[in-house]
Amino acid sequence: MKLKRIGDAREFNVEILAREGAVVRASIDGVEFTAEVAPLADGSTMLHVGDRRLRTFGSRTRNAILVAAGPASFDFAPVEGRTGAARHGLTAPEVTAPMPGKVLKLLVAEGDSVKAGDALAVLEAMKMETTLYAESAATVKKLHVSAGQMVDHGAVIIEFSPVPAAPSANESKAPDA
Amino acid sequence: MKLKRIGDAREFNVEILAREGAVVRASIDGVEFTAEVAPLADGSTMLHVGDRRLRTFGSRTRNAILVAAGPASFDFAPVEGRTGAARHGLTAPEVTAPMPGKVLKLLVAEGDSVKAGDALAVLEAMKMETTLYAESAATVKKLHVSAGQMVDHGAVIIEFSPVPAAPSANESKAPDA
Amino acid sequence: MNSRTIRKLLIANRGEIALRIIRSARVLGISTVAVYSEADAGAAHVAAADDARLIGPAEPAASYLNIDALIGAAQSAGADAIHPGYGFLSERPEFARAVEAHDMVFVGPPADVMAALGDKVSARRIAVAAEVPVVPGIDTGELAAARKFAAQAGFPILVKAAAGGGGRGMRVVADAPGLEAALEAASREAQAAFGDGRVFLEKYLARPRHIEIQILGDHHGKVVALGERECSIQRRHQKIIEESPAPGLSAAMRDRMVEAALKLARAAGYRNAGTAEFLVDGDNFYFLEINARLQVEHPVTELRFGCDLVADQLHIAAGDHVADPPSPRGSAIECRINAEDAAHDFRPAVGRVLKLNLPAGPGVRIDTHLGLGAEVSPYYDSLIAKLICFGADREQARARTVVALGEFSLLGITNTAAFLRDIVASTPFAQADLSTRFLEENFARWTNDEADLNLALVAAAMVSEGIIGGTGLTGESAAANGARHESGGGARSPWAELAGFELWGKR
Amino acid sequence: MNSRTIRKLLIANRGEIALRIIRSARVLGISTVAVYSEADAGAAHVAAADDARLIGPAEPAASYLNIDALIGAAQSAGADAIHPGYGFLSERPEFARAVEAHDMVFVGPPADVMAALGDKVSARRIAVAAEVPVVPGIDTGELAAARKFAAQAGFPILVKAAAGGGGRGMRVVADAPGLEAALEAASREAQAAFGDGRVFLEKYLARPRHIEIQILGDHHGKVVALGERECSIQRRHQKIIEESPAPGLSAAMRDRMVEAALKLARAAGYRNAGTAEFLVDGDNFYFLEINARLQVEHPVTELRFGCDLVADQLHIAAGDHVADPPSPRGSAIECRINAEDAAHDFRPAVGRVLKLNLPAGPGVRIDTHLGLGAEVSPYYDSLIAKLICFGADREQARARTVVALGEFSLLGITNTAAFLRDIVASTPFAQADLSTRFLEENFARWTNDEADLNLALVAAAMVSEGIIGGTGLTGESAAANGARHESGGGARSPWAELAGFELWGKR
Repeated sequence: MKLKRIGDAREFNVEILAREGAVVRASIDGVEFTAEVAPLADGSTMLHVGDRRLRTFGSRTRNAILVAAGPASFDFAPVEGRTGAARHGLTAPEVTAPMPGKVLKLLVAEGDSVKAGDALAVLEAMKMETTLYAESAATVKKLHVSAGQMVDHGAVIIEFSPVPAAPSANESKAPDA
Repeated sequence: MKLKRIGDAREFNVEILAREGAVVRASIDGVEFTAEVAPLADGSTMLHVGDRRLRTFGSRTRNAILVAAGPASFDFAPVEGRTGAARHGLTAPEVTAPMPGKVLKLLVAEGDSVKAGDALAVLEAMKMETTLYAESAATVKKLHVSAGQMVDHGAVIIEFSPVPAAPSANESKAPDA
Repeated sequence: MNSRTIRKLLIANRGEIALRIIRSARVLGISTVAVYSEADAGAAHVAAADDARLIGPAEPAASYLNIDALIGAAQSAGADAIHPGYGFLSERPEFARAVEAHDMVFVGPPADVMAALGDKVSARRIAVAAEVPVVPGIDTGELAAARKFAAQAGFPILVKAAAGGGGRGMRVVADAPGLEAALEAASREAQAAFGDGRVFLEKYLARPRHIEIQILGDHHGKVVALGERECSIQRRHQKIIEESPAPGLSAAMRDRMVEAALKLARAAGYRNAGTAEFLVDGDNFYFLEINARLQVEHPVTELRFGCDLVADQLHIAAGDHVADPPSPRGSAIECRINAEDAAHDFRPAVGRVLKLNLPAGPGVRIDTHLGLGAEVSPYYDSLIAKLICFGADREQARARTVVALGEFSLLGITNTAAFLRDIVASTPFAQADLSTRFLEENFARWTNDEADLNLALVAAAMVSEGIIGGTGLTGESAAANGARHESGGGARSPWAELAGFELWGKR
Repeated sequence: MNSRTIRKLLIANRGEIALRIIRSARVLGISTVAVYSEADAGAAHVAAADDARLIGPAEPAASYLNIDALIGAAQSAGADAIHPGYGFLSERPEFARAVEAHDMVFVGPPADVMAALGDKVSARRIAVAAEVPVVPGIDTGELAAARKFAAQAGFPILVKAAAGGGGRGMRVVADAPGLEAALEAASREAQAAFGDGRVFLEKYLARPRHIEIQILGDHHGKVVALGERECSIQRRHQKIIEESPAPGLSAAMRDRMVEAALKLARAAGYRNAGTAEFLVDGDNFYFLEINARLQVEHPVTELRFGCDLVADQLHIAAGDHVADPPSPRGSAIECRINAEDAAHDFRPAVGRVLKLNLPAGPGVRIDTHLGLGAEVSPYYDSLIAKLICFGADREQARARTVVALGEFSLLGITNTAAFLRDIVASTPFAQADLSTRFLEENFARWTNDEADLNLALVAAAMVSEGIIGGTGLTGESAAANGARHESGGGARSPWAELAGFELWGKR
């Protein structure tokens, strides 16, 4: 299966190759790992991979596979069919909410042309503002939300018209924030 | 329903009379109580009865209803049909293990006559010894366990012959233990 | 002021600080009243108090910032005092006034003193009058004045909210073109967070340390100091690691800062617990502000002094004399564990606690409202736990912190525990090479260790295959999570569905 | 002895003490190896260590008392030191000898010193030789001699195991007819618990206090004392509440006891951590025994002195010089929470942790191996958690203990938390009217408060009706418990089924 961490684009090809009792062989991008698995009373698992032996919790949610390996917390998303566009059967790019929060401002209107780096919208979550910027030139086809609205993680905020030089949009923090 | 605490003979007649939203009316031995019930995130319940407002956990197990009300822990057993004798469809009295543990010694043999206060068996649990005594005169019909054997809570240890002056047996600690 | 007995205390806050205040009040035999928004009906502080009152919907403005609702709850519960905690209404003079107007004790400074000191602009003026050095700056965020000051002082310039705290409504401006936008954003953020959009400007010091002095003042004119706290490890002006004593701070420098803090407090007629914050630059220190409330990081002082600052606050509020502080001992370090994804630009995280392993052991204290099923919603602060470790010396406190953070494990809410562990375990931290730029200089591009990532990827694949975490070897099944979701009671936030646990099919 | 570096430590124990030792070792940068029986595969200490080794079946004789298995595990893991904890093999000279014979460091006193002091009969002789007062008694449990002594000294008489500790193999004999049976029962219990059936007799003091002195001795002949612990609250000679300082103990008396403890330790060539136990009767004190190991109640000393006794043990074992102890501060109280039904003659309880709420807050430390799913089996000690509270004075420590015990809640294992709370909250305890007969005098017929019982009965009926705890309002359903039971991994004890969670139909 292909996994990515929610929040960045790096993809990992992870496969379980074999399992014999408490020993699981797996590969990450073709490199083999041997994992020893021991269940603990609290429902976690002692997982021994390489020089790491960590209490590991794991669970599936609708959007992700959550893993806590010792103090480190990870949310992974399966790559195929998990992007907003693919989910809706569209090829047009969208801007989706990178986190749940409140739409503070929409800085563009339907029909607007935007260029790379243009601010598109401002979200607020936990009292901190995050600005969404256009990654490339595009035309705003539809605003799916209005200012003041609460949105889920992954909710489509702005949909762009398909243009030949397919633009995409990505979030980043305001430079001075 | 009739409940008793495991470990003593006092019986309580507890009934849920009505439930309206978060308010439950119940009676204990005919005395009415009003309980306010508020669920907490961890699966416990804030239970407000009289002047007590306590975080309360509850669960059924095979043998009991467990309740933790703040620091107090209770194990209740429904009274009807829950005694060892009734469970086996017998009317003959038995001595059952008051706790899980190891049978250290059997002090009587099949066919023995015992009188009230006679020591019947010694159990060991968590390194402490507990002696079981006869509550009244009886004849030992069958020993269900042998010395050295581990027994569950409630396991039948000694079965008595039915006698007219129905004897019973109960556990108590050795006087000097 | 007369001595007033406190019998029943309402805690106008939520989360770890509400829980912590409830505990100290109960130890003093004071009955406690929790308040909660609809999002917090099942929260830990509600369970810990003797009584609990719903004060409104999840939005802070409608609940924890709703003065009428809080006063109403206090009156209906028969409370005779209110503790504001930190954040929310803790530094709003109008709240303190409303509490006193309704004949209850406000556990904090007098409203007028709070107004004068809590406002950073006014506090600067008091400091200048008391001949305590302040950072060069101007008292206004007006654009023309700002441009003029920036031209004189040179960039970078710091825009700060007059009513601010905790980095909200604060912006570092690198150059002239960014000034206007920064003023506007800071003002908007300040307005949203504090209901007061005023901002002012300060010269941005290049590599200062942030060191603060804890003070306690009583109704009888006595003010004492309980040592310092080093709070230089900050991200975007949010403290994330604090400690006491400040490593390498000379006794002479500490004494000068304590003297300045006491001078300020006396000049302002300060009462109850407060903190004088300073920037330290070489042998110079500059007054920054007085936080007229309990600080998030107060436990490091408690562990060193063996005291209970909330108990002290309650005693002072009841009119008791403040005692001379006990002698400090050892060293203490606090780490703030936040619901943020440190590997991805600290994106705020929400969710529900599915699994939790909290650290413990000698010298380890953890202040948290987290428990199984606890929900972190986007409505409130991202602070989910404070780990505070005591040691006979800094090295023991530091090593205990590393071990304790290694024990912390939380499934369901992405958090900063691993990031904090890496900081505290690092050589620059061990060597105490501290400044407010510590994180920029040393941890600007932190991500998880590759070995941890690989282990987690294998774990994720095993979760997907049902080997662990689901219906496999480990105890609690995905079905059980589903059941919890279905049957979870209490007020449902709009995020409940998001935080729920649907299975998606095996791939 | 040469200085020896400890790099990898095997902890030959389980439960809270294994966890606690692992934590201190990790803080010192020492790698840790846990050992576990088949019953403990999923236990907390296994998860906390860097490495873990299975040493045998659940029965202690086959695992935690199995010297060959422990030495084998240590060698295969590459350990260079072994910490025995308390109980199990901690006071067995043959274990200390085996460890040293395999070229590993034993974290404890030398085997010969342990043999001389750990044996109560021999220890009495050493004390007499060092002119430290002992309780009148005889060195043998031989029936004729016992009868003679009893006739002289008068009843009640105390029968004690020479190899004993923690009340095992101990009997109070009220009159002559009970003597023979008591000697036999004590001897049998001692044989089972310690593999040594020798017993001896002492005059039973009517109303003594039990006060002990913590000592630390290094390889260089230095011995220091870290104050006293009051351990008078006992049930059947098992300590259940301990505190430091001992309330009302005069400085002069404390100094005399410290001097006696140091004299004994020096006379015996003592090394590492140990405890000299005394009975105090008015202005007299009598030496009882030296426990040649870490005590269960060592945390009360740690909280007062701000020290880490396990770290001290490891330093001493490595050849370091013992430091002069820091000054004590405040007061600390420990409560032992046991898996016992205090309302029903302290019947041992077993089970699995279904729900758990642990206390926390300023001054609160809890040492426990309990976590969700943890199993308490009949194989091991009934101690499931130690709550240790620090206070600036005894009253604050006491009030914090009452509040913290009120926060403790555990479903699945009947336990003594409510009993302890009632003791600590009581007037006799608050007034520190202490003797080893405290419980007999004040809490002989304890049962749950009627209001708590009524609330619990209502709760039980609601569980039965599915309103709470099952599929009702609360989060985790009975179905989830069932799922956990089905999928719970690890070695299954014979009690697993007993502790499992089957639904029985609604009545």
